Amino acid sequence: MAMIDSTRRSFVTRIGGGAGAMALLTVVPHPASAETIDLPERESAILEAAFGSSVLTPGKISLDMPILAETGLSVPVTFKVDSPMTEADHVTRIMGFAPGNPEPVLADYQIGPRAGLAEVSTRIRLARTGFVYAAAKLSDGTLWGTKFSIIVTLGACVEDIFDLDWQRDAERRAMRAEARAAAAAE
Amino acid sequence: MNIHNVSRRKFIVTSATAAGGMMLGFNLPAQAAQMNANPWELPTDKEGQEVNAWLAIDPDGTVTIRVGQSEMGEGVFTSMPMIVAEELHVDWKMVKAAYASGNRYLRQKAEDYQVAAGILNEDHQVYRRMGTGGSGAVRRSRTFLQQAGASARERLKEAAAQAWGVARADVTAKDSVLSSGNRTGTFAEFATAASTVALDVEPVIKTPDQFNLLGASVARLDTPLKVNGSATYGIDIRLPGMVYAAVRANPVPYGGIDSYDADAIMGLPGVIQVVEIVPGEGQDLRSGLQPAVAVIANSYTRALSALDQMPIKWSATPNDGVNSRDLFADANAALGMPGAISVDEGDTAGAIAGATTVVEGDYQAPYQSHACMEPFNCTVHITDNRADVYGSFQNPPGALAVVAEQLGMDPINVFSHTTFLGGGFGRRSRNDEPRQAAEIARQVGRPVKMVWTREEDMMQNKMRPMAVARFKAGLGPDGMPVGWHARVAGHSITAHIRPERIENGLDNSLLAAVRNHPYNIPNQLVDMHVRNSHIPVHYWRSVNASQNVFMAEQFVDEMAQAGGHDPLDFRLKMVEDLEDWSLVLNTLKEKSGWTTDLPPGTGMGIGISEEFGTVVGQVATVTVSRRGQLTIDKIVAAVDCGHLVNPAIAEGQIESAIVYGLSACLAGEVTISGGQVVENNFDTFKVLRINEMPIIETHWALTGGDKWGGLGEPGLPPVAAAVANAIFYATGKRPREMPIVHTDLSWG
Amino acid sequence: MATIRISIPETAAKDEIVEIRTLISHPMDNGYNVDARGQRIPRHILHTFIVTYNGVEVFHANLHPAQSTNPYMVFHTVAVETGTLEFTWLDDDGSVFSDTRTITVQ
Amino acid sequence: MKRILLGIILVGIVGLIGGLAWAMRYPALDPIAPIDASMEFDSQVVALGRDLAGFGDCSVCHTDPRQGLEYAGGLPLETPFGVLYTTNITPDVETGIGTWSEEAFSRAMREGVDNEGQYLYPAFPYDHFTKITDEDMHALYAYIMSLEPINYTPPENELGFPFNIRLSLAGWNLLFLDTSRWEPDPTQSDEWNRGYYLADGLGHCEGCHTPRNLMGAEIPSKAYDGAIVEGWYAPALNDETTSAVPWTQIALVNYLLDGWDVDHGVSAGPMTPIVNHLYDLPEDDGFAIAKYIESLRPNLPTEAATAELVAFAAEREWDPENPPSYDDPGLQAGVEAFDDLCANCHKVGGTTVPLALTSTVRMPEALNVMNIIFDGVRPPLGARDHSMPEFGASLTDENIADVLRFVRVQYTNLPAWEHLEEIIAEKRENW
Amino acid sequence: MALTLTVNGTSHVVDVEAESPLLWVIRDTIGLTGTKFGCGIAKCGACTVHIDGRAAKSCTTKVSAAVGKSITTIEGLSPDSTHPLQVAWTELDTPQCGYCQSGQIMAAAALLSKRANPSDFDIDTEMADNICRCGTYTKIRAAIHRAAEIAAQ
Repeated sequence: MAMIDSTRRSFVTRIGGGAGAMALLTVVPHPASAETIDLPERESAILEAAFGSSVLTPGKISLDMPILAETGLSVPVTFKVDSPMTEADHVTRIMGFAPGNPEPVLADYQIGPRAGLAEVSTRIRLARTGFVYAAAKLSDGTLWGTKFSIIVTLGACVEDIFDLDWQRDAERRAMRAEARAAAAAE
Repeated sequence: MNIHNVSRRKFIVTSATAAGGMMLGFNLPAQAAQMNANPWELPTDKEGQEVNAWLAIDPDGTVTIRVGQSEMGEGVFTSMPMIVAEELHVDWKMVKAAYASGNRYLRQKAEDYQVAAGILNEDHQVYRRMGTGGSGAVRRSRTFLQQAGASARERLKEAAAQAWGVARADVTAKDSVLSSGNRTGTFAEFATAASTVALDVEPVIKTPDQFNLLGASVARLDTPLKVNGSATYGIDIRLPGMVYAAVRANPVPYGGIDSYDADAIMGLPGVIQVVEIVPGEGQDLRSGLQPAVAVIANSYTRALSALDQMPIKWSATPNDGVNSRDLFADANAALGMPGAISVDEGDTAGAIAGATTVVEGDYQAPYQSHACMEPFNCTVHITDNRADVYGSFQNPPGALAVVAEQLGMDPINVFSHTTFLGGGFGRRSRNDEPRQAAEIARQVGRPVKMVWTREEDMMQNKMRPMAVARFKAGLGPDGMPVGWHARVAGHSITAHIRPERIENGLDNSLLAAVRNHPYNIPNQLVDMHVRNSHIPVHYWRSVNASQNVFMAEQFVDEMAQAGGHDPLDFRLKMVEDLEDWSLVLNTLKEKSGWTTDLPPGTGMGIGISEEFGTVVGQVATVTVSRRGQLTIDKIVAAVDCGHLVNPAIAEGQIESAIVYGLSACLAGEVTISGGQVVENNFDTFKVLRINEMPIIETHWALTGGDKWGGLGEPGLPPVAAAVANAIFYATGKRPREMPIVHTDLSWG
Repeated sequence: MATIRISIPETAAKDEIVEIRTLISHPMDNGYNVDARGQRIPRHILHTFIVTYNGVEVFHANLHPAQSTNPYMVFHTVAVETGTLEFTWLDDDGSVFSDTRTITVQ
Repeated sequence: MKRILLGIILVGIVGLIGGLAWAMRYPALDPIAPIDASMEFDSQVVALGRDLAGFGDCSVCHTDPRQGLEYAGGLPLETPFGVLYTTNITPDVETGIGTWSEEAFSRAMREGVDNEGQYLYPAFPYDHFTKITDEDMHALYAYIMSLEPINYTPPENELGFPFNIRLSLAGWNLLFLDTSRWEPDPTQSDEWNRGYYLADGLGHCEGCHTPRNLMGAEIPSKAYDGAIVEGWYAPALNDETTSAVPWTQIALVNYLLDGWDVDHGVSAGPMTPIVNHLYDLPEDDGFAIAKYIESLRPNLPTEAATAELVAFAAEREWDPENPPSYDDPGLQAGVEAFDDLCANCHKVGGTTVPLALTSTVRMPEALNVMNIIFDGVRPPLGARDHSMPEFGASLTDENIADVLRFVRVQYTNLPAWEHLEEIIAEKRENW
Repeated sequence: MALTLTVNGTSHVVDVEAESPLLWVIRDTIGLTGTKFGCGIAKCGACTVHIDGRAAKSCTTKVSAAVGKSITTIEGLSPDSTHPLQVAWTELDTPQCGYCQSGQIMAAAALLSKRANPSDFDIDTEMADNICRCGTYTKIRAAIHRAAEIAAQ
């Protein structure tokens, strides 16, 4: 592996010569440069219904999960919220979303001060490569969120293998339909 | 079955290279190896200066270009670097290649210049696409590979411009030399500066008319390693302290193990331990771990002979009674029932009911095996919190993910090392085997190389699905179709891998080349049934089109005959509004000397289809003796893939697909009996051999423009139809079933 | 009967935060799988998981089709007093699975 | 081979005495100017000539595969009294027969005398070619004369005294050459007669399948009894045959044209070039030859006897689930050698012909099975997926002897083969 | 037990069972991985080596049968790929995936030693044991003809 210089956007990686020893990599969840975490329409509607609003401030909640999964059938994930979990200041609800799944919601946990630690781990199914979102509602009513990009390899080529052929077919059928309509009009 | 013949009644065979068509001359000297025998390692021992993730420049000017796709014969270790080199303006002789790293693909997002140039977006991984399939290497990577070359070139020019105090526009880059006025410099000199210089605007990539390297048949970079046995394949990996594993699973796929007697073989020479592989609780079978047992020894032959001697009792499975005959009967029964509708244009039933002539035809195709020459294998080496996996991967990130999942490790600490592949054909994009190797390595605690016997490779293969089809068409008074109904019942890959994408029974990929045929027929109805069995299925070269075109294009011939048309003109008439299909058909007509007026026992047949953006038509010339001996004399192919990166490699892919297709339509098949595969080695699984090889001519009929079609697979589907249609003209008999050996072709 | 496995410390210090790990065997058919005929296998999952600590609800999870087969859950609670925790899963088909564990707080 | 040596010596002496008187009988014939065959002969005649040359397998002997120069000769023929090299019969003026008139060609074919009146050795089967009709002879001449002339002089024959004196062959012809013309048998069908003509004339099947007397000539009373030729055993085609299932016309057509039959196995050795020629020739002629050959064996076994042998074959075929085992250590060694190598394909469920049905295993001589183990079987044109790799370099002589003994016992109830060690040693020596 | 094998001119003492297939002794014990495993029943030709100059399928050859004989593998055909077949193979870019090519070249070398100027028919029948799933047969035929030309010069 050749020496790699830092480039602005990509992560800093310092790799020794060849495929040999690797310096520990720091993997920072995707830096949410935006002011808010915006979910796709389907998911934000559910969030609105559950939390009363879909405006999420980035921060406080983190998603710990692998950045790669093969089938996506059993992906370990941990939702963690930075909260003292006291009577006065605690997490009331944590939700997870996967826009790439047939159904949006991944998880929905109601906890309170009795939990002592706002951290829940489980295993979920993910249908395709894309973003996973997590949202937390605190006792003070504030909403926090994060998102994480994960690659699902198996089936990655399932959806796009015939894309060009279906598109070409659609163009042909549309062209023929037009021609037939025009012919009928005369 | 006999193929190719030197005889009075046949065409006189010209010796030497019988490949005609536009084959550019080869005047290139034999090359030294242009990559490391271990293709994942650097080709040179020097620390090249990386200009971007795709290329690094050594002090001596050597440019190492990274290749994202797997080299399994389709020549990506030459065609991908050519694309980068085209824009880089590097001296081609200075180009070497090495695989892109699967681990780095994971950790690094798209580079700035790709995002700035609008080629990739910031959520794409740095190497964008490391799976190899769908004949997508060139067409899906071309843009970002060109951008990688162009942006590097412009950065080199900018570095020189800044050093020489001139405008970048006054600097030219050609054959690794930068020059402005009388000043010159090499790429190597400015590589370091170029890696950090910033450009305000990224260069625009070339259009095909500006290419000068692309389109040339340069010699393959990997050939020198493949003629002296030095190229490393997965099966060749040797690590210090490595042990070997011979594995066997229940011959009935996904069946369990009742019992095995490890003590009976522990004393055999070299045997270290016996490992049982148990799928995790609830581990969905699609994720691949099947119950299996492996013997670990200090050499493969010792592991295998111990495994052969170990008493193993497989448990009964609910599928022990499954056999091909019943599966076909079940699928054929489905043809009588309406299926999930994929295409419904106009009033097909009405059109057929009112037609002058009605034509019907049923067809059938069996499971088919990949039978790559290199049996399955994988090597996994686990150290404290790192794992290295070596193998012939068609989907390196997949292999990496599977090993990480199985070992419960963070993928960041798993490194995949892709070797040369002894054939992939779609089979190696499934990663069940690396998962099995990882599980063995986890239990063994030492680097272990798992190798499957040919029997295991065939019996545990993920097959090309079986399928049956029924066609029905109505012809008008002019003998042209007014209504076309196609119904396919078969084993669905999507239902096996991604069931959630099947909505009310519809899997469009099962209808490839049936739902998207280009014939201009006013009323069309295409529907399908999913008929899966316990036999796992996966992508096979050209996927479902490999059987669908055999069926659909024979039916097009049946319509032509019923309508009193010449089959080629019949097709031309139905695609006269399509430039590419018309060009391919007319090229075929001219180059093959098409005629249906031939003495009995000799016939010409046509088959044409479009897949992955490429149109391929073929005319087969066959001879059948009175007693039914079939000889394939010649296949003429006409191809429109828009543009060519390396014509010689492209022609090799068309010829390769034709041979692979002939193997699958003449005598090769996979039958199921007692729930297990019957043909488990090359004595019963028939493949085309050199003495059965017809003459093959490939002619390019390129329509250019923005068409970039794939080449690895589209050449396969038409051959079965062309041969079957030729047999009809030679004998009057229509082989409705693959393989053709099942049909008695005797005549006269 | 679904097998249930729960790991929870038997004893804990007062107000110590303890980690609880639970696993219950269940196919969790998400309603998007298909049978050999390509027909959807109807949804059949455990939709709710409730944990009470001496009668007080300390953890409430609404499970969705995205939950993997054999639902596995790790969460925490404060060991406020000696007592029994009751773990209850509610199935789409109306059946209820539950188990209890006791914890002694010094 | 020893008996033939003795015979030739005897003939030599007789020939010498009579030869002188006969010498004047064959004058030299005047050479002709080189002819342009395409002008001289009608293309149909040339095509017929090519077919007939196919039936006669002329190119098999008149081509040295090492050179690959078709019809240019140079193929060494091992005979007990030295090595004969086949002649160059391309129409090359200098080294071939470019200057031979049709009369000279016809005389050589019918009476074994070359253009200069010299006697040719009976390794050239003129005793059969004499039966060719004039029309066919003309067509053959037309075809040979339209070949590509190749300037190549085959090596000199290496014959010791007295066999290098061609005159001695006058006596041989006196005793054994019957130049009467071929007559159809009125009691038989046209198809049978066509087969008889092709097999007895051009095909010269008896050349291999009929034992020869001390003087090296075919013994009429033992026609088609089977004989050893060039290290192979040409099996009996008459009632002496040992094949398990009777050779019907269809079975013979499959074997003669495609090189394999489901009840008898694949052709190998010297027979393969012959079936490859027949593969290309008009199928009707193939059917005719098969009809004639079938008639050579009038007394067929009862259906019950055949069924019993077929059942025996099924029962004896190697079953991977429970392989055979023998107490005799030699045979058991054969079982192991067979298991490692042959049982991969020759097994229940395999695609090969059950071994107990194959002619080679049931023959009185082990030569053919041994040769097949050494050299494998090259796929005939008519059965391209029927081939067997060569195992000569993979097995020791002892392994091969073990396998041969085991195969004979396992797949037949026939007497054991003798002197295996000698024939293997001889084969190994000049392999 | 200890056996001595002569491979590509150098002798190796190997401690293997007498009935081990020669293929795996060459690959795993001696470490020459150019000879490939394809089927294990002598039906695909990928394991073809030379034993005393004759082509042999090393997957079904007992190592004991090769003791005392001269074994040649693809690595030993020529020190620097200068054998006419290797030159012709490279010139025509014959390999695609390349896995079967060692066996193809070794079988072709045995053919050329028997027939200096093989016809298409000779090549077809002699090389019918060697399977190529990429279907490079046309190039293989052309390369053998080319190699015969080079050898004749």
